[in-house]
Amino acid sequence: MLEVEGVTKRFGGVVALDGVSLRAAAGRVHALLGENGAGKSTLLKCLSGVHRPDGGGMALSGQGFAPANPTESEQAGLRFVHQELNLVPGFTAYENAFVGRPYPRRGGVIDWATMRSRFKAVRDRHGLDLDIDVPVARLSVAKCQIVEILRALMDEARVLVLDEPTASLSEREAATLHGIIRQLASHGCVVILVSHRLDEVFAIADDYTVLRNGCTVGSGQVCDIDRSGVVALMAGGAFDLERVAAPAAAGAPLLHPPLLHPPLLHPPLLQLSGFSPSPVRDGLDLSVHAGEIVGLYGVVGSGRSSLLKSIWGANPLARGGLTLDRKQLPPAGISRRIREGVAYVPEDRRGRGLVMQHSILDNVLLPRLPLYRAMRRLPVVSWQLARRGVRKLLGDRSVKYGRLGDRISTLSGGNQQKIMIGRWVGPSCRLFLLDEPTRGVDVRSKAEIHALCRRLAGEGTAVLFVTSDIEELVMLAQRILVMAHGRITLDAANRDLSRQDIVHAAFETTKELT
Amino acid sequence: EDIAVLTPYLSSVATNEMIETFKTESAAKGWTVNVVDTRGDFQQLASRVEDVANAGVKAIVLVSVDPNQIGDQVAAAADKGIPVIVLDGALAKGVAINITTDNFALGSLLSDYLFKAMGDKGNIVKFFHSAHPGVRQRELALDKALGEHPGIKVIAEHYVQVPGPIDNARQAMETFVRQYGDEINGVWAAWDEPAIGALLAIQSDKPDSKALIAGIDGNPQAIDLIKQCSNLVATVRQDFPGIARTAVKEIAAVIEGKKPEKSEIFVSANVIDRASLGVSCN
Amino acid sequence: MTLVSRFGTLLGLGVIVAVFSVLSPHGFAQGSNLINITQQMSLLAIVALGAAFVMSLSEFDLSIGAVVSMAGIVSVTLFGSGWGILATVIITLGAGFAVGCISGFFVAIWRVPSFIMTLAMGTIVGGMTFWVSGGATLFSNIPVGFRDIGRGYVGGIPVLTLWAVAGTLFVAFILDWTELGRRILAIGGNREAARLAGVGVVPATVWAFGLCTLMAALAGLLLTARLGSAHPTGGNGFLLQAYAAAYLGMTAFRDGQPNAAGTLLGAAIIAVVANGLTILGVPNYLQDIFTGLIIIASVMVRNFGRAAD
Amino acid sequence: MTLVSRFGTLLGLGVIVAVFSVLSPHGFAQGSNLINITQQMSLLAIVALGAAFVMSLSEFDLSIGAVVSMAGIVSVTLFGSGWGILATVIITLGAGFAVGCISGFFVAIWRVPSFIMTLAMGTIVGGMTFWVSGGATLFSNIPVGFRDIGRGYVGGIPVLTLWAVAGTLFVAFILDWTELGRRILAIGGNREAARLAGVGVVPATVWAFGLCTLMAALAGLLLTARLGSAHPTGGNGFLLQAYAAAYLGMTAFRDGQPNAAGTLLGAAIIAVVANGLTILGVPNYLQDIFTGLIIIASVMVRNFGRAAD
Ligand SMILES: Nc1ncnc2c1ncn2[C@@H]1O[C@H](COP(=O)(O)OP(=O)(O)OP(=O)(O)O)[C@@H](O)[C@H]1O
Ligand SMILES: Nc1ncnc2c1ncn2[C@@H]1O[C@H](COP(=O)(O)OP(=O)(O)OP(=O)(O)O)[C@@H](O)[C@H]1O
Ligand SMILES: [Mg+2]
Ligand SMILES: [Mg+2]
Repeated sequence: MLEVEGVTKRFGGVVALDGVSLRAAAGRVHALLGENGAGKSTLLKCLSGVHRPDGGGMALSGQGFAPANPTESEQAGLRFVHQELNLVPGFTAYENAFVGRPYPRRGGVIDWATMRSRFKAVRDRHGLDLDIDVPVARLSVAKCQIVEILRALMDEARVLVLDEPTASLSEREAATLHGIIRQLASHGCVVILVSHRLDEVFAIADDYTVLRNGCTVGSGQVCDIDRSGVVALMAGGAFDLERVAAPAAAGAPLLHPPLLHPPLLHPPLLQLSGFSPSPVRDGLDLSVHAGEIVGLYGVVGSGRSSLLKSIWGANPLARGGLTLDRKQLPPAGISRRIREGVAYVPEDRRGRGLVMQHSILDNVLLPRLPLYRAMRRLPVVSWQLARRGVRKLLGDRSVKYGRLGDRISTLSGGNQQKIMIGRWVGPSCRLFLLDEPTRGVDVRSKAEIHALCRRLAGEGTAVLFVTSDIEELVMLAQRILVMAHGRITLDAANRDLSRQDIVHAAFETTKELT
Repeated sequence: EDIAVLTPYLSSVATNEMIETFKTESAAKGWTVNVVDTRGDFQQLASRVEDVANAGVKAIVLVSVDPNQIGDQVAAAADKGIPVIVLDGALAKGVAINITTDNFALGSLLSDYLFKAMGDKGNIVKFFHSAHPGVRQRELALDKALGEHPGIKVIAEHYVQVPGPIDNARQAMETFVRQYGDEINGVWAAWDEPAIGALLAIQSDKPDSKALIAGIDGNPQAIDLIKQCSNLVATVRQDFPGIARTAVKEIAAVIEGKKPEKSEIFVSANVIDRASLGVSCN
Repeated sequence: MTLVSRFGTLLGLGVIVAVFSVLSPHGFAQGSNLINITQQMSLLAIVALGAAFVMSLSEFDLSIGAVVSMAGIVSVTLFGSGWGILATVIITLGAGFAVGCISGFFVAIWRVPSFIMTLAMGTIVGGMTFWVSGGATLFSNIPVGFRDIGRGYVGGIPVLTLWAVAGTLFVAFILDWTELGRRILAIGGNREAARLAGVGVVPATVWAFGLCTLMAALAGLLLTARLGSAHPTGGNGFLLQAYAAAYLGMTAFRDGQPNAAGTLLGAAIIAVVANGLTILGVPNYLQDIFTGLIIIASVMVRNFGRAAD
Repeated sequence: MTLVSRFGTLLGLGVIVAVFSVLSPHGFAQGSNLINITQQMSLLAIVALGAAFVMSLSEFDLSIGAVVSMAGIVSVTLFGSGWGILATVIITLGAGFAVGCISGFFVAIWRVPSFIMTLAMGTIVGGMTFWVSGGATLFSNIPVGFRDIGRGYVGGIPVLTLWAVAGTLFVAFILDWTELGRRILAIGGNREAARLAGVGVVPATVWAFGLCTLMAALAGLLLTARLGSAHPTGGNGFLLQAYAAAYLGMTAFRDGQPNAAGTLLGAAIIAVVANGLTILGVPNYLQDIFTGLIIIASVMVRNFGRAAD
C-alpha cells in the first residue's frame, strides 16, 4: 500500500505539485493520468528520491516514507522506469541493469558471467527480445526502453513505477509488458503506471488517479469511468476530442480516415528506388505524394527509424535513388533537404532531438535560424523577431511554458515533444518526416498534432510518419506501409485494410525468417 | 663523428647561442650534431641521454644542466666509454669536462657594477627565477653583495614566470613603477629577458625614470637597447661562443684519445655597457 | 538570491578588488594602476576569448599557446624579408586562422578527439616556429608603426585595452547574434541533435577552431608589438591561463555556457590577482597559493548563491 | 575490417616500430634499446594511467604535473629530516592522494568545473612545493635503498617497466573488476543516469580524483629514485603528455572509453616516437613536427578501419 498525501513541489516560481494525493493498493495496477505538464513525472521523482517534496507526506505500508536519494527508495523496494531514458551509453544492457545496485561478486571482484546470466534469465523469463552484449548506445530507443524495463524487473519489487513505458513500444512488446504488469500485480506488487494511451489504461489498470495542474482532481476504479470521463477530468471540463481533431478540409470524416485520397495522377513528391540505409541491405522502393499522410508501421527493430533518418539524409552510409519532386537528391546531406522543404522529427528527443541545457527559445530557433534574420542577406539573428515568432508558434501549439529563456529540460516531456514538431512548421514545408510524433503526448495534444498533420496535408504537404501505436496508425494514415526486417511488406490504402492485415504483415516475415 | 647535444632549455637565448656556435664549429670539423631539447623536462632528458648513449654517439654534450640531476644516466654513458661534456653546468660523476662561467661570479659582477653605478645607495627591484640552478647562484651572489653594501635596499622583487619572461617581467615592473615611482634607482635582473621587460615598462609608463637596469647573458636585444641609450645600462656577457669553441676543441682532443688536462674550465665573462660599446649618451 | 547566482563571479571580482584596495590603498587602488590592469589583462583576454569559441563547441584547442608564439615569429620574419605592415598582419592572421581550420577539419570529419588533435597541432606549429626562428629571439626590423598597435594610449585608455574590448564585442557578436554562433553553441550542447536539426557540423566546427586560433594569432601580433621582440616559445604560457579565464567566464553570467563578457571577467580576475599580489610584495610561492585559492573562491561565490535558491 | 577498427592504434604502433626498425636496424631495433623504451615510457604510463581514472569520469585533473613534482620534493625533504624509506613513501603517497581527494570533493559537491578546480589545485600545490624546496633542486640524503625502486633490473627487465605493468594491472583491475571502477565509468558515461540509479556520485568522484593523483605521486617518487634528484617543477612536463597518452588509449580498444591497456599503448607510442627520432638524429624542430604528425596518424589509423565498417 502506497499513500501520498498533499504533496507539494515548487521549482522556483513554478508550482509543479500542489497538494497531490494518491492511494495505490498492493495487488492492483494504478494508473496515474493527466495532461502534459500535470505533474505526473514530478510526483514519481518525489517517490524515487530525486526530488524532495516541499510539503505533504508519503507512506509505504503505513510507515512514513521520505527518501532522500534514489538509493533509499530503492532499498525500500521501489523500482522505477522513468519517462526519459537513463542509461550509460557505453555499458551493455546487462551492466546497465546493475548500475547503482550491488554487483554479483566472486572472490571480491565483479562476477561478469553471473551478471550476464542473471540478466539473461530475466529477459528470457519475460520473453523479451534484446541483444544484451552490445553497448546500449547502439540500440534503438525502443530497445533501450526494454532495457529500462528489465532493469526494474531484476528482483522482486514492492512497488513498480512505470512512467510511459510503452510510449515507444509496438503492439507486441506492449502486450508482453502488459502481461508482466498483470502478473506482478497478482503477486502483490503495487504497480503505478503513467500512460497517455487510454486503451492501455482501460485494458490493464484497476484504479486511477487524475492530476491537473499539480492537483489530484479525481480518483477511483477504472471500471466506474469511461474514456470521455477520464478525458474530461484531465482537461477540466467537458472536452470534445472530435472537435479538436476536426481536419481543415471541410466535410472530411472525423477521427476516422480515409480523408479523400489525394490525386495520385501527379508524380510522387518523394520517390525512393532501390534506396537502403546501408550498402549491405537490399534497397527498397517507396513513394509519397503531396498532400498524402502515410503511416509506417512495424515491430521494434524493423528498421523504420533507420529508413526515416536515411530519407532525411542523416545517414552517410545510405545508398540508392531518392528523388524529391522529380529532383534527384544525394543519399546523404541534411541541409539540402531543408532547403527543399523537408522536415524531420527524431524519436529520441533527449538524445537526438533537443539541446537540453539550452533555452526553449534557442531550441525552437535552431533549425529555422535564417527565418529570423535582422536583414535578409546577413546571417545575423534579430532576437526581437525571434521572440515574437517563437511566442506565437508556441501559443499555436498550446505549449505550457514559463519564460522563453528557461531551459527546455524544465518542460514536461509532452511539451518538449510539441516543440520538436512545432518548430518545423512553416510556410516552405513540403514533406514532413515524423518518427513517433506523439510519443509521450497527452490525448488532447495528440489530437492536436493529428489535426496539424491533416491541416498540413490539406495544404499540400506530404506527411510520412512512423508509429508503433496501431490506433494512431489507422486513425491518421491514409496509406499504410508496414516494415519487417528492413523490407516493406505491405503498402495499401488504409480503408482497404483490417487490423489483422497490418499485424500480420508486421509479423509474417519475422516468422519466416526465424 | 656523431655528437649529441642535449638541453632542457633550447629556447633560452643563452643556451641557444651556445648550441648554434657549437653547431657551426662542429660542422667545420665534419661532425654531425644532433640537438635534443626536452623543454624543461628532466625525466625526458634522462631518457634521451640513454637513447643517444645506446645509439653509440661519439660524445654527449649537456648544455645548461646540472648533470647531478640525471646522475645515473651520465654515469652509465661514461661507463659505455662515451665522454660527457657539460657546458654552462656543473661537475658530476662521469662528466669528463665542465666548461662554464661561474654563475656566482656573474652574479657578483652584475651586483657590483650596478651598485657602483648607483653610487652605492638606493633602492633596487630584483627579478629572479630560483628554479634554474645557475640562475639561483646569481641570486645568492646578490644576497652576498647586498650584505656588503648596506646602502642598497631591495624594495620589490618578482619571481619571473617562464615561458614568456619578458611580458611577465614587464607586467610586474609596470606595477612597481606605479607603486614606487622615483624611489626605484636600479633594477637587478638575473638574466637579460626580465631586464628587457623592465625597460619596456619604464619606457612606456615612466620615460623620465632614472632607474638603471642591468642583466646577464649579453642577449643581442639587450645589447641593442644599451646602444640606444636606454635605462638598460649593462649586461654581463658570458662568452658563450667561447664556451662552445672551447668545448669543440676539448671534444676533438678527447676523441683523439687524449685525457683532458682539467676537468673544469672557466671561461671568463665581461661587462658590456655603453663605454665598452663605444656609444656616448647625453 | 538569483542576483548572487547570476552575478556571483562579478561579485567575486568586486570582493577581490575591495580587499586589495584596503590592503594597498596607495599602490593598488590608484586609478593609474587600475587602468594598467586593463592593459595587462588584455592579451590574456584575447586568447581566452578565442578559446571561448572552441569551448562553445565543447571542445579544446591546446595549440593556442603555440599559435601566439608562431604569430610573433612569423610577423617579425616577414618584416625582415621586407613585407609591409598590412601585408604582414594579414598573412600572420591568415596563418593563425589556417592552423585552427586544419584542427577543426580533422576534428569534424574524422572525429579525432580535439584534445589530442590540437595538442599534436601545437607540437607541429611549435616545431615550425622553431625552424623559422632558429630558436632565437627576433627583434630587428620591427617597424615603429607596427609597434604602435600594441602600446601607447588613445584618449587616456591603453591601446591594448581597446583591443580587448573590441575582441569581446566581436566574440559576443558572433556567439550571440550570428547564426554561426548559435550553431556552434548548439553543436556544443548536443552534437547529434544539432546535426539532425540541419546544422552543418563540419563548417561550424572548422569556423570555431579557425576563429579561436585567429584570436591567438592576433594576441601574438599584439604581444610582439608590445615587447618589440618575438620569442619562439613566448606565448606558450597563455595556454592554461586562457582556459582558466574562459572557465571562470563560463561559470559567470550564462549558467554554464561560454560567453564573451564572462571571459573578459575571468581574465580580469586573473590579472587583478597577479597585480595585487605583486604590489603587496607577497613571496612568489604564496602568490601561487593565493592565486589558486582565489580562483576556487571566485567560482564558489556563484555556487553559494545558487545553492541558496 | 573490424580488426583494423578494433586494434587500429596497436597496428599504428606496429607500423611506427617497423618503420624505425628499417631506418635504424642497429640503433633502434636492438633488443636493449627496445627494453630501454619500456623503461622510458613507464613514468609517463603511470601518470597517464592515473589520468585514465578522471577521464573515466569525463573530467580532467590538471594538477597531476604539479603532484609529480611535489612528490619528489616532499620525499627528499622527508629523507632530509631523517624519515625512513617506508614512512616517506607512505606519507608522500598519502599527500598525493589527499590533493586529488580535495579536488574531487569540490568537483563532486559544488560542481566546480574540474578543469579550473584542478588547475587552481595545481597552482597551489606548485606554490607549496616551491615553498618547501626554496626553489632549489634537492639531491642530498636520498637513501640508496630508495633509489633502487626506480633503477636497475629484475631478471633482465627494468624495475620501472615492472612498475608500469603493475600500474596497468591495478588500473585495469579497478576499472573493470571493482564496483568502484564501474561506478566511475557509469558517472562518466551518464552522470544523471548514474545518480538516478542510486550511484553515490560524491564518493566515486573523490576516489577517482584521489587515485589519479596517487598514481602521479607514485610517478614522482619513481622519478626521484630514477634521477637521484628532485626538481620543484620537474614533473610538470608530464601533464599534457599524460593526457595525450590517455587519449590515444581511449581511441584504442574500447570504443572511446578510457582503459588501462590502451593508455599503456598510448604511452608506448609517445615513447617510441621520441626514442626513434632521437636515435635517427632528426633535428629537434623536425622531431616536433614528426611527433605531431605521427600522433595524428595513429589516431587516424583506427578511424579508417572504422569508416570502412
Ligand atoms: N526541474 C524543473 N524545473 C522547473 N520546472 C519543472 C522542472 N521539472 C518539471 N517542471 C515543471 O513542472 C510541471 C510538471 O512537469 P511534469 O514533468 O511532472 O509533467 P508530466 O505530468 O510528467 O507531463 P508529461 O505527460 O508531459 O510527461 C511542468 O510545468 C514542468 O514545466
Ligand atoms: N534494414 C534493416 N534490417 C535489419 N536491421 C536493421 C535495419 N535497419 C536498422 N536495423 C537495426 O535494427 C535496429 C532498430 O532499427 P530502427 O531503430 O531503425 O528500427 P525501428 O523499427 O524504428 O525500431 P524502434 O521502434 O525500436 O525504433 C537498429 O539496431 C538497427 O541497426
Ligand atoms: Mg512526464
Ligand atoms: Mg524507431
